[in-house]
Amino acid sequence: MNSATGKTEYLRITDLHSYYGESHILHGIDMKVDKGECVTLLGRNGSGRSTTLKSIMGLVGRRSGSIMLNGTEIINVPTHKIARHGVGFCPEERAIFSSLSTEENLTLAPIVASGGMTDDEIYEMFPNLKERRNSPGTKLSGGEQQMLAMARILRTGARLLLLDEITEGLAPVIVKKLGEIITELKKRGYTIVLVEQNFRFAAPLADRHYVLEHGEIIETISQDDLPTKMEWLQQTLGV
Amino acid sequence: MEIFGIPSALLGSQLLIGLINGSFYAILSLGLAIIFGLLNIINFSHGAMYMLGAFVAWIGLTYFEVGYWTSLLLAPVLVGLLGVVLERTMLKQLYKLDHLYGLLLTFGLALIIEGIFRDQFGVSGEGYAVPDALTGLIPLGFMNLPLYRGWVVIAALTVCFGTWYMIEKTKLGAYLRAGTENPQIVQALGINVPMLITFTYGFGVALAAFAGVLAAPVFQVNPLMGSNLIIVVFAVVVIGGMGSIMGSIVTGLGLGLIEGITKVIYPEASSIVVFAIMILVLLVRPAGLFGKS
Amino acid sequence: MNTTTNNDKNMRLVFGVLFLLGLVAPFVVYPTFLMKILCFGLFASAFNLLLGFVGLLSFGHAAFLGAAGYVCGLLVRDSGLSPELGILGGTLAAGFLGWVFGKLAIRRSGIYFAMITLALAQMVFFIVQQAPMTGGEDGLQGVPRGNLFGFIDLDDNMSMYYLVYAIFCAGFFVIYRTIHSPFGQILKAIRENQPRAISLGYDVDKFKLFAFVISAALSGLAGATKTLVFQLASLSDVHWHMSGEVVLMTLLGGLGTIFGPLVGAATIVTLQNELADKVGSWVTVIMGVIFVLCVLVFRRGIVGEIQALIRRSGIN
Amino acid sequence: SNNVVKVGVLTDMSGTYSDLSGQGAVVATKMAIDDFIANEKPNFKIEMVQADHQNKADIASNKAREWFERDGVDVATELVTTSVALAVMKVAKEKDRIALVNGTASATITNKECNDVTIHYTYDTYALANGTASALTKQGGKTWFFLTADYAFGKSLESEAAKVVTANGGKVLGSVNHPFPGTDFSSFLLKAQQSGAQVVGLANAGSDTTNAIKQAAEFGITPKQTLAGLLMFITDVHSLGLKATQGMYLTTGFYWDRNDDTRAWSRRFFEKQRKMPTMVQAGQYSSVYNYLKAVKAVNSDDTKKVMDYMKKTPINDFFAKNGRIQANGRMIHDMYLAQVKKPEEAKYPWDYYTIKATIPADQAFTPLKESTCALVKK
Amino acid sequence: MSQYILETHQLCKDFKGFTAVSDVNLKVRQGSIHALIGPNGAGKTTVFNLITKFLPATSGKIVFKGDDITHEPPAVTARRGFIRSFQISATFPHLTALENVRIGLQRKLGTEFQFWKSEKSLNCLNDEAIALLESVDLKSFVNTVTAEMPYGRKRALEIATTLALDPEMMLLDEPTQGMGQEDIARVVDLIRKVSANRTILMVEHNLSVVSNLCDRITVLTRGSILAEGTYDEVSQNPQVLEAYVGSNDMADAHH
Ligand SMILES: Nc1ncnc2c1ncn2[C@@H]1O[C@H](COP(=O)(O)OP(=O)(O)OP(=O)(O)O)[C@@H](O)[C@H]1O
Ligand SMILES: Nc1ncnc2c1ncn2[C@@H]1O[C@H](COP(=O)(O)OP(=O)(O)OP(=O)(O)O)[C@@H](O)[C@H]1O
Ligand SMILES: [Mg+2]
Ligand SMILES: [Mg+2]
Repeated sequence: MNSATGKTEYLRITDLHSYYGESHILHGIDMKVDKGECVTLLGRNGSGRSTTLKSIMGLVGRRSGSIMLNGTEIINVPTHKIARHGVGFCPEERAIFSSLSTEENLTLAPIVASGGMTDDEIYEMFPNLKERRNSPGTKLSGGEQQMLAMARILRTGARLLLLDEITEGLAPVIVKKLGEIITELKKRGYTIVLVEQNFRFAAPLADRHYVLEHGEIIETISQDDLPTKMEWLQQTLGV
Repeated sequence: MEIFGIPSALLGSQLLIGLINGSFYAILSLGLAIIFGLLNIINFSHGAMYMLGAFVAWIGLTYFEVGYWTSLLLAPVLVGLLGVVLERTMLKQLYKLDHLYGLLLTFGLALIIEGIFRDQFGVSGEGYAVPDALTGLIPLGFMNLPLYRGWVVIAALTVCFGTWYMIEKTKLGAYLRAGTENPQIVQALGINVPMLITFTYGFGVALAAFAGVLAAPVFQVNPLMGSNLIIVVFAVVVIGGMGSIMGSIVTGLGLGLIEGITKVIYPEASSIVVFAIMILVLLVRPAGLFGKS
Repeated sequence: MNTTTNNDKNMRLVFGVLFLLGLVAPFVVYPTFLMKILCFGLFASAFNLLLGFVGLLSFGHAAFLGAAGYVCGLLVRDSGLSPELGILGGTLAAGFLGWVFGKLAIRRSGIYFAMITLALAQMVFFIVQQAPMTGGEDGLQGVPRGNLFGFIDLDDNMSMYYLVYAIFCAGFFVIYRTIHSPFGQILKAIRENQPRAISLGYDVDKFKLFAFVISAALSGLAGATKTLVFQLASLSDVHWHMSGEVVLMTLLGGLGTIFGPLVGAATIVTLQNELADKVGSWVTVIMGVIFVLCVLVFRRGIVGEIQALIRRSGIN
Repeated sequence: SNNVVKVGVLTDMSGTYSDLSGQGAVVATKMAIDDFIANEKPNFKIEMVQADHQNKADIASNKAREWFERDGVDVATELVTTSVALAVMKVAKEKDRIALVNGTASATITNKECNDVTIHYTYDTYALANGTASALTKQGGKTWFFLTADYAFGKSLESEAAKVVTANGGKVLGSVNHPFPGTDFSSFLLKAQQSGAQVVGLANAGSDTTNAIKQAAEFGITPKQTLAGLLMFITDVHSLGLKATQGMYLTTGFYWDRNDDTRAWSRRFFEKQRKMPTMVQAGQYSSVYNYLKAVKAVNSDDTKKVMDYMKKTPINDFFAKNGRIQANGRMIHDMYLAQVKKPEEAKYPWDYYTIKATIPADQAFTPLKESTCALVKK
Repeated sequence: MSQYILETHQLCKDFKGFTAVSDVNLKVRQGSIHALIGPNGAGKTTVFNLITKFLPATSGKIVFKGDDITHEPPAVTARRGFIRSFQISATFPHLTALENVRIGLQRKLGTEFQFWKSEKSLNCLNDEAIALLESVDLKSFVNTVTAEMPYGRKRALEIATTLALDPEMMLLDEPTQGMGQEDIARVVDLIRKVSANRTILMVEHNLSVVSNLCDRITVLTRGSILAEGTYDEVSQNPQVLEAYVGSNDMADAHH
């Protein structure tokens, strides 16, 4: 994936500033993700990683700068159209809908492009969901809800996945499983931006790491450089 | 035979009439509940929209020879479109603010709409005849039910349960329910939530207009016909549980019945029995009978 | 620190000028009209204490205005009490009614609070309409103004005006004081962050209830006084439209500002009075338009906008 | 005063009563003033001011005070709705000006609450209830059931009508109080139906009456039982249509199509207002015209002089036949019992009534000796 | 009286069928600094809400200094000297720092219902308030409107306001969340300073803070207690390592 040739740029963010009401959270983010790559956003609590993902989706109060998605500028595009451009977002809080059954939750998001996983494939990947198909979404366990949140964006044919802390609060077995899933997705050519606390989980999956602090990218570390930067990372993030 | 010292025939007929009035409450409160669910707005202009529905039917018949059955479709569509325009131009700006502002804006709109109609049509009201196909009485033994009233119940129940079905069992309904919980994420999944909101408001007021057309042959078509009703309908929505679809239908019908009984036992109190119930319910179940937390 | 003392000085100046204006006003403007403005100004200020400073929207404040008016009217007309006792009685009655409303509604917030107060007010309307001694829809007519303290003849419009003015100033002072008192500090804290206020050991419901009672009693003071001014109490004072009107006054003048409600009340009363001769049936439409404009473009209200203007020019 | 007579029309321009009074009353007043100037060539100027009291007694009282104190208005007129009329009467008394009450029905104005500056001109509850009830009972409508608006006005209509019914040998089988304002009357109508009474008396007004009539037709109550509107105006009939109202009895002080005089005046009114006048609007014209005549006759707008003149001068014009103002301020004149035509009987627009009987002035209104007014010497 | 200032017995909380807290028996020793840790969603904030009565418990009992306070209104519990902070900073945004602290101090004046008094009567509290602000290094912010203060400073202000009540026991929900390194150090010092004569129960994700400050640690997962002990004991517990850290070294969870 990292070969110098044949790379197509899929997402490019330039000088992104974001605000919640009065407070200025992101102070000029620049980053670039190629097609089929997996990158992570690292940083302390509150450093602005989730906000970066939300900014891409247009879920912050106000934003400026440029976000190019597969050659299209989306900085002023409304959220639902961004999703229709093929971006799948798995939010930190999972956001499973309690008034919808598991199945309704799963099929809620409209198909935005062909090539998404079929329901069978999904149920194969997450057998728990099949079992609990008819129970209300929020009656699922935390882990199951996380799977559901992942699954519902895999169905839609989105090619860029924004995953926020998907391993949070999950039992190690499930974390391991998610790791396998992401590897599989990478194989299928999905582009992934991963926000993770769990560095051990993220490190082997990512092609590149962006380190955020106070809403700015303070370091970019490619997978190859990781061993040499380990100590610095440990110092700044405590990982 | 007597129940509570009331002849059962009288009681039966009063209950039936209560059910008929309850049908109006049900459609109106259903519209309010849907709007409240997704927009978090107490639509104070709901009564005005009900009135508009009746007036569209009357104007249609008087000036354009549009009959009852056409109006039954046309009026909700036209009033729904007005709702869409109002939502797009005004309500839209208020979502980020306190709910209070939505209530105040729609209150102002109600004053404007009712004021204009009052100026144009006066207050005596206009007569609207029962459509020919629905004139006549059905002898029920204990009473003679006007055919039209029977039709009102059937039409209202059909619309209410149709709406309930749409919301509980269809994809669009799933969007609406999800949108009520977390509109941002629904939008992030690729659904046009602003449009959904506009649609919801339009649909909610279209329901009010539908009730208005149903009411036209029964009550005088009068610019103020909605403004007295609306307060009672608010009470119905609050009792049922704000935003609860089933709650507003069931409560609407139920309160119609209770009002009917009150009219037999102590008619003077029939206009406030709803408020008394509302206070009791809120003391015991703050979220209303069917409300969530 | 410096700015606050400056502010204090400015404030005192504003108060002083307004106070003098109020003293000379009846020589220029028609006194009954002024009295009406003062009554509604007090009513709206009392309402604003609740909405603007505690964040509670009551949609039933007409009940306090109206009930106090009826109680005062009955005391003066039928029980032959002196006007000051009538006003006192009306105020106390409204305060008590406020306590009852508050007990029932205070634990709910937002829309629910508004709806419960509305429902309770409808009950009051019903009672007033039905009760044998209120005169039903004819209203309570022919309330004598009587002699204040037994020797000041209130049938003289000027003496009546100065009584109303004194009552208004006292009521207004109570509101101003309440906002700027230890109690007002806690109210502010509750409005800003209710859970935090609870966690600091303040019994939030009690504070809200207390504020509600003060607001109700002052609304009652306004209503009782109004009854004496016009020598009548009528159903329209208890009708829910009146509850809507007071919201409009407050909103138009400036929610949460100290002078806003007074300005709003003056504007609305003037409009009603002036429009009454000119536009006929368009009065309600114009009220509606004002409502809509206030909500859409003019959210800070007249006084709020002026304050913002001053602040902006002060910075430049 | 200072050679100007100012007439203030205080009415409901936008509320419940705006159809029966409202703009039409203003138009009628203007006509009265213009006609008076044209016919009588007075040596004083006449001005008119108008205001909408929005059915709020405090607005009305405030306006009246302002008019009397500041603007030099000599007479406040129209004054529809009881609370407004009572409030303005009191102000007028205090300021020694005249109140000409037209729109209001309540009989308390010339009884308990009467004063010497007020004239109650067009009609009152007694006249309406009395006229309709006695005529119907005499015609054989012996059993009655009342549908009564649950407030003082409705109750006084009912009690006055009931008195007449029993006095004429009829019987009241029952009554039901409905909330005011109401929208659905079917429950109450069913009770009326079950009572089996020959006549259902509607002791209510405005939209309550119209809704009740409409629903009575729907439930098949009419034409089996007869409806009697105790307070109905031609505007109500107009808005309901003849189909719903046919056969109803009502009492009115004026019908436009009664004779050539009424027709002539009403057509002129119609030109301006596009509606035929109600009795209130016609009475408004008549009252203002006669007031101005009195001012001319005594050559002063002094309240006492004008009132004295008016009380001793009989009134006969297109509106009032055998008119006379009694000591209690009650203007008595002939009233008419009308029956609403069947749709097929109506030949032209507004052809609504057949006048069944004329109720002579001295029978139409409360006999003076029964008046509880303090001005009446017993 | 037992050595425990706060005890819960079989504390449970259901949210419509979802059990957020189940059978928690928490014991907090008088004078200790006690930490509550666990993965996100383990129920820590919910436990806080339960013991401060912001949420009613589904079942179970809460005992503070020997008194059963399970059914007491929250404000009453607070007046027992049992004060909490919030996960998201909880200040009064449009009041100045001084006024914020004064809201806390005002209670002991007993004038909180006196609407006829001037607010100037509160000025006697200013010196004490300023002293408190100084103690948390906020002297330069005395007249700043809170909304304009940086995030870390708001947390410090919150602690100052809590201290104004001189509480016997403080509950801190993630006091260092969203803070920079130096802010964290400052808050740790502050907590240590104020812990004299007080009991502190805190929720904290930052294990370096926990290891540094706390005497005892309770680990919560999925609503129930997994382990309890000193930092060393807990960090040796394989179950804790698996559930909370996801690796076999507690240090991995340090920030
Ligand atoms: N809705 C919001 N309104 C205001 N401020 C917010 C909002 N959401 C986040 N913030 C603030 O934005 C900053 C960045 O938050 P963000 O959620 O992006 O952090 P993060 O790096 O994802 O950290 P974590 O998820 O671990 O808390 C934080 O200081 C946070 O307080
Ligand atoms: N009001 C509520 N209604 C329904 N579920 C709730 C409610 N409050 C909390 N929960 C659920 O209870 C669980 C515990 O939440 P809690 O906030 O106590 O977690 P926490 O341990 O404080 O986590 P974090 O470290 O993320 O703050 C979560 O799954 C949460 O979704
Ligand atoms: Mg995050
Ligand atoms: Mg938490």
